[in-house]
Amino acid sequence: MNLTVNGQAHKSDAVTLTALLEELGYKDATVATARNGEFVSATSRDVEQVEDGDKIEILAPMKGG
Amino acid sequence: MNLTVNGQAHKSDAVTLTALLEELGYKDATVATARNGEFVSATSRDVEQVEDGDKIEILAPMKGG
Amino acid sequence: MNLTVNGQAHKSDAVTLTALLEELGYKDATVATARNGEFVSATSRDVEQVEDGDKIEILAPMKGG
Amino acid sequence: MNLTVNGQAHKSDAVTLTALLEELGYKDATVATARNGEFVSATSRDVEQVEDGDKIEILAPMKGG
Amino acid sequence: MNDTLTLYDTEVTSRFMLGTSLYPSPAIMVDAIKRSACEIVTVSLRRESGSDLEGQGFWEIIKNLDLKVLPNTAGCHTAKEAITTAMMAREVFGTTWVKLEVIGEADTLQPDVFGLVEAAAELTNQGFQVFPYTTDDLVVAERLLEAGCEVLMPWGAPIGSGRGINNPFALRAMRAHFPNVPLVVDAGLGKPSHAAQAMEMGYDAILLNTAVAKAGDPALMAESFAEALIAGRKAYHADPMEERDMAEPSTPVLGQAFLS
Amino acid sequence: MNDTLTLYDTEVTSRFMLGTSLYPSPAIMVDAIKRSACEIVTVSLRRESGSDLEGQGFWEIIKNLDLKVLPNTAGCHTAKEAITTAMMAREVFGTTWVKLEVIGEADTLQPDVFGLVEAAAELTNQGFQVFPYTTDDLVVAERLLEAGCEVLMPWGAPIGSGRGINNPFALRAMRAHFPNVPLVVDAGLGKPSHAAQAMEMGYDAILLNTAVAKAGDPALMAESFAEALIAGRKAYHADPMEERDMAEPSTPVLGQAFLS
Amino acid sequence: MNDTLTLYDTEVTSRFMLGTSLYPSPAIMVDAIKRSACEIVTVSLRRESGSDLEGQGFWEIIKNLDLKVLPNTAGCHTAKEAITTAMMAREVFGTTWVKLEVIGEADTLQPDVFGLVEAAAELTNQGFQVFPYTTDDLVVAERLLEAGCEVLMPWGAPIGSGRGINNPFALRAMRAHFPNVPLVVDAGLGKPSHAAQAMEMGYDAILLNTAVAKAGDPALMAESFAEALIAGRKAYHADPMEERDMAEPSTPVLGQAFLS
Amino acid sequence: MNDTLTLYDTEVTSRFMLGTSLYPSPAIMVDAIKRSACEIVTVSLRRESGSDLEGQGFWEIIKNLDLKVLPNTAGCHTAKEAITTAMMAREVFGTTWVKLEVIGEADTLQPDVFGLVEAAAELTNQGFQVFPYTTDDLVVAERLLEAGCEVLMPWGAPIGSGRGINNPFALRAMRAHFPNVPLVVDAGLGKPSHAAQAMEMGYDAILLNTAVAKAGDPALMAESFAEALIAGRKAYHADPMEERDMAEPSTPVLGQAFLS
Repeated sequence: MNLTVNGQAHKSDAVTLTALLEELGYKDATVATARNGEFVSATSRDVEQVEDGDKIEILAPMKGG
Repeated sequence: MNLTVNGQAHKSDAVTLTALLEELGYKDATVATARNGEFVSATSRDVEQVEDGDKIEILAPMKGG
Repeated sequence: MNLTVNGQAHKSDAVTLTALLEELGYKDATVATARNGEFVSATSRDVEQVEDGDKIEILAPMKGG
Repeated sequence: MNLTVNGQAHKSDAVTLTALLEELGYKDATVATARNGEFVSATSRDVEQVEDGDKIEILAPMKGG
Repeated sequence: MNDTLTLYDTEVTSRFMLGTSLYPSPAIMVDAIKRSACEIVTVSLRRESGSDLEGQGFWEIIKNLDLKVLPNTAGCHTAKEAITTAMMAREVFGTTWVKLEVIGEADTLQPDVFGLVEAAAELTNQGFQVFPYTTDDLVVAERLLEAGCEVLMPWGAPIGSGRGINNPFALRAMRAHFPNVPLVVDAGLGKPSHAAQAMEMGYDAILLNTAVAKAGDPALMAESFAEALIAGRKAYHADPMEERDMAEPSTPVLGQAFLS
Repeated sequence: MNDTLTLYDTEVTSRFMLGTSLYPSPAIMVDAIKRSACEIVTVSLRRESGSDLEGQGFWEIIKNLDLKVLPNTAGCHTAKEAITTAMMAREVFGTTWVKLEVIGEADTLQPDVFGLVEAAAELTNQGFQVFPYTTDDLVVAERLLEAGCEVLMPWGAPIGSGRGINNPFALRAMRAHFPNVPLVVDAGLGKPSHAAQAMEMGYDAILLNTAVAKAGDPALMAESFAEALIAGRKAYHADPMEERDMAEPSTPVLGQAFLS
Repeated sequence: MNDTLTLYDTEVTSRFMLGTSLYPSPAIMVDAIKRSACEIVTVSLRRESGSDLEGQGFWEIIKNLDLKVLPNTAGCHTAKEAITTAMMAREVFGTTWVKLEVIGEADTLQPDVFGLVEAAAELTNQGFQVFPYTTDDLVVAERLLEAGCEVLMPWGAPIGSGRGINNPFALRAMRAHFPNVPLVVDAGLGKPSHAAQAMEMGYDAILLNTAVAKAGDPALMAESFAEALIAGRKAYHADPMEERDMAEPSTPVLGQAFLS
Repeated sequence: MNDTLTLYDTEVTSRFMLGTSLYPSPAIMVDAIKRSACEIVTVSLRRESGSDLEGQGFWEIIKNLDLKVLPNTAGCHTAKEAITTAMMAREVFGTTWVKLEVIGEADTLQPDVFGLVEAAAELTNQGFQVFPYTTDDLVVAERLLEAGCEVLMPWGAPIGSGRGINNPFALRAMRAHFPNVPLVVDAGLGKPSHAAQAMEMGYDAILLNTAVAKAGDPALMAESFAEALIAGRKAYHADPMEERDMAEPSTPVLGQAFLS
């Protein structure tokens, strides 16, 4: 399955967002997620299916002005 | 029939806008008309019915910045 | 003897500046003096003669910007 | 005789300013002259002696703001 | 130097648009307009009243001047009012031009940019050529262009304030951002030096009224603005020197005499 | 409107005095001077050199223009140097006029007001008609008048900086303080709008050089300044409106339609 | 003097909001934040990357400061992007506050006021407390209030430009127009005197980042801004004198000696 | 940070000098002085009068504050008057310090730079330490230094006008020209932001009176000025960012999410 994760091509077999985060090493990280431009809350990640061609954003706290 | 013409109360029996203009002495004047906030073109005044309670605006060229 | 003291006409028989100050009640005051536009130091007041027509200035500390 | 003419060293045998100007090719030029910082008028140049060590300025009209 | 300005399909030589309001008398207005050499005057629509038919007389005077008229929608506070007014103006004045004003705030008479964009789009659809009175907001300007406007008229300062260009930085940014759109400084200029400044900044034209009409001598002031505009335009073409912090002698240093 | 300016015993129509330095070529200088319509040009004295006699050629060009020349004492740093230079200039240029510069500081080329007043007094005694390049200092100005000057030329900004009027407050105070003395803004103006502003403030004339000579097109810039000056002068006579903080509608509120 | 500021339901004592970006190092950032004595810092969301988990480390540092965080939507160009970003931020940062930025133009980073109003309304509906980064446009401000905003954050100048308040007239008008809405000058301030000026004008708070982070000594500059803000606020309460054109002696004229 | 200022042989920590005139009451004056934390107050000499001996009471109050006093020569219009006044002040106040004012013009209360230089030289010869109230004229400044002054006090604007720094360009030039001379902005400041600006420009201290004394709450305003001064000084040390014309994002662009 071909995904775009944070703008980078990424091959994955993860079925859910939770699985994808685990695969990427972000299991315990403070991150927020979006799938194809729509916010996916932390509580929905277990049930949010990941599909071929998805664009996933995984965002973390960062400096800002 | 009670009208409001240019913000003033006005009693009239004019059936059309053309008749109203004539009644007011604006028959040959260069004016534009609106009825209840909607523009009424010169060519429609003959057929545009005037009804009780109508708000009629009769506007003329004036100085402007 | 007619003097001008701080811009006011003043009749006096004081022979010295010291005497004049005493006469005016400024004996113990913190003041500086000038006679006819020239500074007269405190130590010179005993010997500084006062003459008819003299213009005497007796100045005290005052608010300033 | 060693002169400084317009800031340049210049050897000359000219006795007067008039002679010096002629020597320099400025005979008919519109110029004003100064010798050692003092203005020498055109009418005085025939009689103004030039001496060893003199600083001569020969100025012409020039653009200015 | 051929330096005409094209506003929609109309080519003008004068870059001065003048209002027709606030003059001490119609005669002074006419004199001011003539001496301004302007080719475009702004007019409005107001309620005709009584038996004197003031508007008819005004219109005769304007028609006799044989200039382009640019009707405004002054006083309108909603897109709908402005659109209706524009349609009435088109019929009366016989022009598709409209100076679109949708006023949003009473103290500053600033544009309501929301109503402005809405009305501009609708009027363009209905065949108008819209001259929008707008702010110095670049995003609003983009929206107006998308709505079909081919001219933009940002304010210099509040209408009638005579303050000149309140935010030169913003107007410079606008000029840089839209190099090919005719930009007109509309409102707020008070003195001819303000007009010259606008033209030096590369603005294409000026629209004003109060500064001329309320001057002690309106006709002379009209002439003054006209000349200052032309001067400022020439300066723009002549490519002014850059400002410097330090002085630099104009008279040559070379050849300086030693006279001390 | 008869609006001539009298400088000492000379009446001029143009209020523009133009420098003759820094132009790309003599031909461009002549063109700029002509298009400026100025009646007074500034010149200087520099060392004649070599066989080309550059100064003689320059002088022929200037004489052919048939204008008033105002020789300066640019580059002089002491009263004595300035006085000697002035005497040399009087002989060469055949005029008692002198633009008196006594420079006090290299970065700003600001006047040395002490040397200036001293030189002005001496030159006046020797029959000169002194045009002092001065600051906006009112006390210095008083001293210059006491020294016999009948014209004052305060700077707008450092020579050649093109910054415009650095301290409008001070120049306004000077105008108010000396209502009857011809006042010329000399130095620092960069754009025609600056010149218009000076004239609107009631200044009598402008002297500049760099802003014209260093423009991309000097002749066009000269024309632009000339027109801006005239415009500014007319505005001064036309009595501009007062600035306001709040907006005021130009189009009448009375008779506003109700269309919502 | 009890002079706290209420932003939505939160009362703060410090009127300084500080950004967390652009510092030479995290340690310097922490030092600057501490010395600013601010109670609110702005943060953003960016892509987490690689194995270093930079964002996690940053977040630990911020959490340890125990301050209110105000997440921004920097870099968003549409209402939709900003809304999604805000929702992600709410979850991550555990706050309903959001500094709403919808950027409309790249050179000035000015707000897109259309997208801004749209996003503000939607986010308010979804329970956010919106701090909108906006322009000085009064009509836009009205719309933002109608959309549910209880704070407005007009820009002083383009983000990161350090120019100070580009249009004091407009910001003064905004203060006068909304006497009871908390108004924060956000963006464009470069020096503590700019912050003092904003507070003297009656603004309620300041938000900035670049001017502190890019100073030679960010921590010292943070302290300086903090003090200038407090000074400006006190000046506002102390009711400053009016400006005058003419001088007026401070030392008494009465009792002046006659010594000549 | 040790950042004391040395004025002649005296080292001070506070960079604020405060006048003692124009307060609503002596008690308010004392309060304002205390909250200003200033170490130097200005005073004058005036005619003692009548039996109330007002001056004696004033002097008791000032002495009790245990501060450095800086007597002025306010109201003197000639060097001679100023010199005599200075000698009287030295005796009464027991200090060789004198704030030298030689006033040249009534509307602006500007210095007479000629009398100023003359009096400064004479007073220095007589052992005074002169603090000259001067203009922004660099040549005058040079003369004052040659006359023996080791401090310069240029005006910001006319005394009591509260306008702030009328000509920042000139004051910047003065700072650059005299990097090692203590420079004090004396007169014309109206708001704490003006004081912060002066300190940011690198000025060493501020002297004022009216802006504090005529504020609605003089003591609070004194405190505000004191803090703004300190803030401005810190900003100077912290090396402010440069102004930019274009915007630059503070929040990182790198890692920006794609959410549309």
